[in-house]
Parts: sequence; C-alpha cells; structure tokens
Amino acid sequence: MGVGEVREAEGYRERIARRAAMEIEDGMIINLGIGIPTLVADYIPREKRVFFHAENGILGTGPSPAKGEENPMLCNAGGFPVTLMPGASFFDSATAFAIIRRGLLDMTILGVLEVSEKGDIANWIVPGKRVPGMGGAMELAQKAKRVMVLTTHLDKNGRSKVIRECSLPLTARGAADLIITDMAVMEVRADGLYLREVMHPYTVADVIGATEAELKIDGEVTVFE
Amino acid sequence: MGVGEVREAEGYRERIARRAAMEIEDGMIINLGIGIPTLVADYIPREKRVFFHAENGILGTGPSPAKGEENPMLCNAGGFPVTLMPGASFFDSATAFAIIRRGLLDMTILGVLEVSEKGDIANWIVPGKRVPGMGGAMELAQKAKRVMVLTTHLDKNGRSKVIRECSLPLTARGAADLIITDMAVMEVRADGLYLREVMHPYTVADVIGATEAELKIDGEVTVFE
Amino acid sequence: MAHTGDRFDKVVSLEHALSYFHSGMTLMVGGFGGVGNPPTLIEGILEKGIREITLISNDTAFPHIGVGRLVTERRVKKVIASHIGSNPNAGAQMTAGELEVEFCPQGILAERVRAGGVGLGGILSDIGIGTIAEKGKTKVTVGDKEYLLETPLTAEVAIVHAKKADRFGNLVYDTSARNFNPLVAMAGDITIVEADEIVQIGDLHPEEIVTPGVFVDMIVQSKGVNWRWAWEK
Amino acid sequence: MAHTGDRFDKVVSLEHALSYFHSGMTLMVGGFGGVGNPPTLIEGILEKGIREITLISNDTAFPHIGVGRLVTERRVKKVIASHIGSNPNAGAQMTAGELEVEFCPQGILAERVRAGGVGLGGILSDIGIGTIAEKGKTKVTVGDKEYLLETPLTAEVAIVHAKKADRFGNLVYDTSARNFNPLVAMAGDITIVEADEIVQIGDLHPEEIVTPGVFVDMIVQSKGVNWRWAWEK
Repeated sequence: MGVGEVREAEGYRERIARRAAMEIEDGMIINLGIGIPTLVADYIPREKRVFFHAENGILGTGPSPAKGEENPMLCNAGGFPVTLMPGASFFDSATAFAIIRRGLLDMTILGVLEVSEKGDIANWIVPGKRVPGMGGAMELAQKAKRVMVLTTHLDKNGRSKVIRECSLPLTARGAADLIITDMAVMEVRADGLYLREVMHPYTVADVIGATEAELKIDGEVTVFE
Repeated sequence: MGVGEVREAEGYRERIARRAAMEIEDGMIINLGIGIPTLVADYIPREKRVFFHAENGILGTGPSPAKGEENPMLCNAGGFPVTLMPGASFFDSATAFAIIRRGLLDMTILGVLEVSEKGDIANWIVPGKRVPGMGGAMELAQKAKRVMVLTTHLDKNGRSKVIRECSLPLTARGAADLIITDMAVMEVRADGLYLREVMHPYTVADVIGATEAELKIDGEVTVFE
Repeated sequence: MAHTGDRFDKVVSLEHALSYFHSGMTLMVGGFGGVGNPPTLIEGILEKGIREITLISNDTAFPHIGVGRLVTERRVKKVIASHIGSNPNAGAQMTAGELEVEFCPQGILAERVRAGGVGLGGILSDIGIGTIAEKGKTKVTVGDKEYLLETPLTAEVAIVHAKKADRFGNLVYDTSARNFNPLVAMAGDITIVEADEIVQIGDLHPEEIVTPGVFVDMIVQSKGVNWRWAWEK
Repeated sequence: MAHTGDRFDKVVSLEHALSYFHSGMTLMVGGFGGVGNPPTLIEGILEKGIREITLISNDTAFPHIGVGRLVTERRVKKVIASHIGSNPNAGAQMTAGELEVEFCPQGILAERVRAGGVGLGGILSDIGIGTIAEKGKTKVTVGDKEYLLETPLTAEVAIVHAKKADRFGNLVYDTSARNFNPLVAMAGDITIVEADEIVQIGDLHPEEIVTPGVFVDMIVQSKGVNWRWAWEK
C-alpha cells in the first residue's frame, strides 16, 4: 500500500500522528504515550533514526512483533509486545525515570483531557468519574525537553479541549510546547497560544470558533493536508 | 605448615584474627575492614561458608590470586587483587551501601583508634594530625547487625585504646558489640563493658590495669591461648 | 530478614513461602501491567484466602491478570500505585468506597520503593509541584528551590518474578519484566522470589546478576503465567 | 547534555573531549582506589594544564595512580570524597591549607551522586547522626525520627572508565571497576566515557548493559592504565 493509499484511508487519528511525526528529528530520544501518540512511530521516515523510551524500562523499542513471535515479557508501557532496535537496553523503573527527570528525553508525546493556553496539561483524573492515575505522565510532562500534545480538538460533548484554564486537576503546569489536534497545530509561547496551521478542510475561523482558549496569530497560518 | 607451626610463628595480629574468626557462623555475610580484620579470612574453618562483602561493589570475594594472575580491576576495598567465590556478584557503590544500610550485613569487623565502654567508635580522624576520612566506616559501624572491633589494646604511646569516653571525633555511637585486642576479649552490653577472656599470658589484673575503661566481670574469665 | 535456614539454599515450597503471608499484611509486588507479576505466588495468595491486603505496586494490572486478580477478588483494602486505569474493578471499588487508593507519580513510586530498599529516610522531588499530588506532603526548601518530601516504602513481604535465580538468591530478569522487580526485591522485610528457572550457585555470571542474593529470603519455583494477556486473542 | 553531533556515534578524539575541560571546573570521576579511574582522560587533563579543579570522587587514590595524580600535581583546589588516606599528598596539602576537603560517608556520597544523576532534590539519611558529620547539615524529621538532609551532586564534566562502550554510549564495566562509575555516568552535565573497547551498536546484549547510552555524551578510546598498582612490586 503506497503513501497515497494510506492517506486515502487515513482517519483523524492517523493524520494527527502523521503531522506529529514531522516534528521528530534525527537522533532524538522520545517517549510515546498511549493512544494517538503510539501511532506516531508509524510515520517517522526511515532516515530519521530515533530511540523510543518506554517507562517500564526499555530504551530502543522497535515495531510490533509478528503474530506468534511475541515475548509476553517484552512489552511497551501500554502492555503490548514490542521488538527491539539494535542498541536497545533494559533497566529498572528507577532508571527509566532517572532518564526522564534528568531531562534526557528530547520529546514526549502525550494525550490529554484538557490543555490550556499556558501549556497546563490535565490528563489523569476526572474527579468522581474516572480516576486512572497519573502513571508516569507527571514526570514526562514536567521534565521532557519538548512536550507535544496530541488530542481531538473537541471532547465527546463538543466542548473545546484547548482552553483558557484547565478545570480538571493538573498533571503539570506550563508543560505543553506544541498542540496538534484534528483541527489545528498550535504553539505555546511565553505570551500565549499561537495558531500555526489548520488541518484541511478547516479554516482559521472554524478553529477559532471551536477553541475556548485565546488563539493568537503571528504570520501566515498554513494548511496541513 | 601445620596449625601448631602457624601458632608458633603467630604474632599478636594473627592471634586477634584467629580469635575473631571463632565468632563467625555458617552462612554469614561479612565485611572485613583494612588491617587486622583482613587477616580474619585466613582463620575461618572451611566448613563455615561465608560471603564477604566489599564496599567497592562485590559480594563473594575469595582468597588472593596467585602472583601473575591478578586482574587489576578486581580488587577489594583495600585496593588489593582478589578472586571470587561461586555465587559472587558485582554491583555499583550505591547498591554496596544499600546492603549495609538495609541491615543485611551479619557482621562487620573494624579497626579503631579508640573504642569506648559504651561501644562508641572513633576511627577516621585525628584532628590536626591524620585525616584519612571515614570511607564506609560510618555506615558499617552504624548498620551492621554485629560490629566486632579488632585493635591493639594500647596505642604507640602505651595509652589504652579501650576507654570511658572517646576523645576523638566519633565514627558511630554505641556501635561496637565485641572488642578483641592483643590482651582481651570484651563485650559491650547495655550496662557496661564486660571482660570475657584474657589473651595468654595476660592476667585479669594485667588487662584491668591496662584498660582506661571500666571493665565489669560476670562469671568466669577464660584464657585464650 | 527472615531466617529460613540455609543461606546457600533458599529454595522452599510454595506452602512454606505462603506461611509468611497473613490477612491485613502489607505486600509489595514487582511488575508493570502484569508483566513481571509473580503468577504462582499470586495464585497461592488467592487460594490461601489472604485478605485485607495493603498493596504496593506500580499498577493494578488487568482484571484477570497478575496482581489485578487480587483486586478483582476483593483481597485488597488499600493500594499505593501510580495507575489503576487498566483494571476497571479497581476504579469501581474505589468509587464505591471499598478500595482506598493512594496515587503516586510512577518514577517517584519507584524511588520511594528504592529508598525503602536501600535504607534512606526519604527523598526530595519536584515532581507534582503545583498539582494536587502535593496534598499532604511536607515541603523542604534546598537552596532557593522547593521540593516535596517523599517517604520510603517497605512491606512485610515483597514478591518478585525473576527469570533465573541461583540458590543463594542472585537474580536475573526477563527483558522488560525487570521494571519494578529489582527495587521491590530490596524493599521487603521478607523478600520472596518466584523464578522461572532455579540454577546452582555459580551458574550465573557475576556480571549478569541484577539483584544480589543477599536481598532474597526465599525462592519458589514458578509454575508459569496462568492468565491470557490482554493482547492475546 | 552537550550536543556533540551524531547521537549514534559519540566516539570523539581525546583532543575534542578535552575541549570541554577548563580550569576552575567541577569534575566528577568514577573509580575506587584508582580502580575504575579513566587513565587516558586523566593524562589529558594533566597535559592540557587544567587547574583549580573541584573534584568529586570516592577517594584521592594513590600518589601516582589515577585521580591521585591530579592531587599530586596540585591541579585540585577542593575535593569532595569519603577517604583521602591512601594519598599522603592529599593529607599534606589539606593540612597546609592548600586543598579544601569535604568528607562524606562513602555510601552517602554514592547516593548524593546518584541523586544528582537521577534528578532528585536531595535524600534523607541517618548516617553520621551524633557525629561531626552532622555539621552544617539541615535536619528533617520524618515520623518521629531525625534525618540529615544530603544534597545532590552533579558536575560540569563527569568522566568514567568502561570496559566496553558501543557507539551510542551503552556501557559495561570490568568487575569491581564498576564501583562509582555507573553513578558518575548519570551525574555529569557532560559525561565522557573512556572505554577499553569500542564496539558497534547492537554488539552489546540489551540485558548486559549497565549504563544506557542516553547518559553518555562522548566516548574516547582508552590507551590503558599508565601507572603501576600499589600491589605490584
């Protein structure tokens, strides 16, 4: 199946992942969260060599194994079997988070429940409803050199997830650097949230209309096909 | 050379070590300090299987290697080449001291500058004169299940090293359990220091006369040949 | 450390190992999403009817996998974990007030277990500063920066899953089943290892050993994983 | 972490590595009694004329061995160590007021280096309570017990000696030359490895790697130990 065909079949999750992959540079150490972030790995061009970090103690995870060739002990942090790249290493959970806290992750790619125009992230608790726990998200959001948030622009009830102030308990303050949704690409800067790109077929007006946060514009807003 | 001959040639250091070895039980995990404590290993009967712990990251050191067969990287904490026993393991210095602080050493055998009747130990600094540093002695003295002190009874100037109150800065308070010198074997109990054995040819009166600390006697004082 | 007889042969029967478990105990378990949870010991806990457990574990796995089974069968009264999302029974029991949950950021949980295991009195961290994770924690200022004081964790019994153990208790793990296991192995007042393979002393290379046997009190032979993984169809 | 070009080939010349060293720097060195001190990098520091070093190291080795040479040649203005007894030059310089020495119990020094390397704000310990080692340290009470607050250590440059490094920087050590090296490897703002053998990525088994390469910035080829050991006649 060629690239064109992939795009034909592409849903919004895949498009977000494809756009996110463009942010990845050769040589990066990256942690991928569960959900849309996991899909990013499929869109990284072969010439960009990256090491994926899994918080359960692997540096250098590779693609999923062929069916029947799984080692049930060799899984990513989401619990799914993985393979290894050359140069991979195993270590305990304390070292996995030493790498994070020491600031050695070039990028972490996370899903969220809410993200604010200041870069505040909420993704671990909906009081009284869902309380999955923070897992490693606090460390990842607080300590990675670059935090990329991938999310649908709206929640199931049609409300903006990109907002002025988070209403849910925070995972980390001022953590997000770039937000990629099914409608737009937005950059968190010191003076506010900037709209950089809109996802085809949405217009700038569509995105501004769907966003509770204040969106600033500085220069051209391009369209991502 | 038979055992009798060894004893013929035996100096006070060897006799202290030989007496100390009698305290060692099968299965123990033991750390040996530099000096007389190092000699103890030579006197442990073969049927008593022990694991020696070295604070530079070895559990299970064995005897010295034959000349010419040393691995300069494989040394004990004193810097001398060692061999390994079956079941030995390597680890970093943090884990070496985790074992100590977690209380997993059954015994540590230390030299001292002074030891008090309360079990206070001073062995790392003579202010203004010698300041070698504490190395691992604070952790060892404070955390081993049993602390055995091996020392000459008197210092070079003929003054007692077993005293009421240490005059030198302490390594650890109330740490010593058993003190073995060239003159006596003494036990630190909650209510004071007890003379248990005298080393041949010394008498109880000799030992009491040479000891600044108060020596209590409870039952028979035996003679160690 | 429990004295279980011969230091040079710590292999015991499952029954003997289970004699150290009791209802109301604190139990620490190595593993992450079920991977590295010791299946045979968990089965034994269920069969022996141990209840009212205070569980320290990275997560509550899945409903029918690993440590998740203890939650599903209501053997746990409190859990200290970083994540319970993959086991809906944990969330439901928590919401119903039947399960007390103390959340801890994952890397801090790892360091708290390690701190207990290596005999530290606590650690200082800035993780969770400015969030509700601060709640109830002492703040300590070092230089001009504020940190949260995180307390060490130990447990009456710690259970781990190793790939291989020699009879002294030296351990190696299986790929990413290492995770919390080497930390948990240090943090038990009694540490019990379930090993897929038990070998003689001297069979493991000194450089390959991850957990020195001095931390281990007992070893039981694993009967292998007795659940289907979530990814298996 | 310094960006030194290709993350997948961190091997550099000794000259390039030395360009990150300067007089007045903080330098952390792995090793214990000289064992595990990186000989080629130490030789390079001497040849380059680096002075006024603040040295963090378990000990000052021996006068003509390893890191001891930096002290003997008066390149060190301050040392944080657990022991200087095997290097009489260190003691003499200290007594003469030419060398500042901060003593730290060995296991606490290891934990302080680790705390710096793993990004903690400090650790609490009861080691040295009731001794002069308390001096100048903040006390923190946890529960009903008092602990000393021990601060993390990092350095501008950390140097370690490995047995093997792959070009990503994954490391294995040689027997007891491991000692402080894996801790020091984490604690450098720049970490430079001297390796006896440099291998290709993929040549080290994932289970045997002690230090993941992500902590390493540069690798230089060792020229081997250039001193006689104290035990050699």
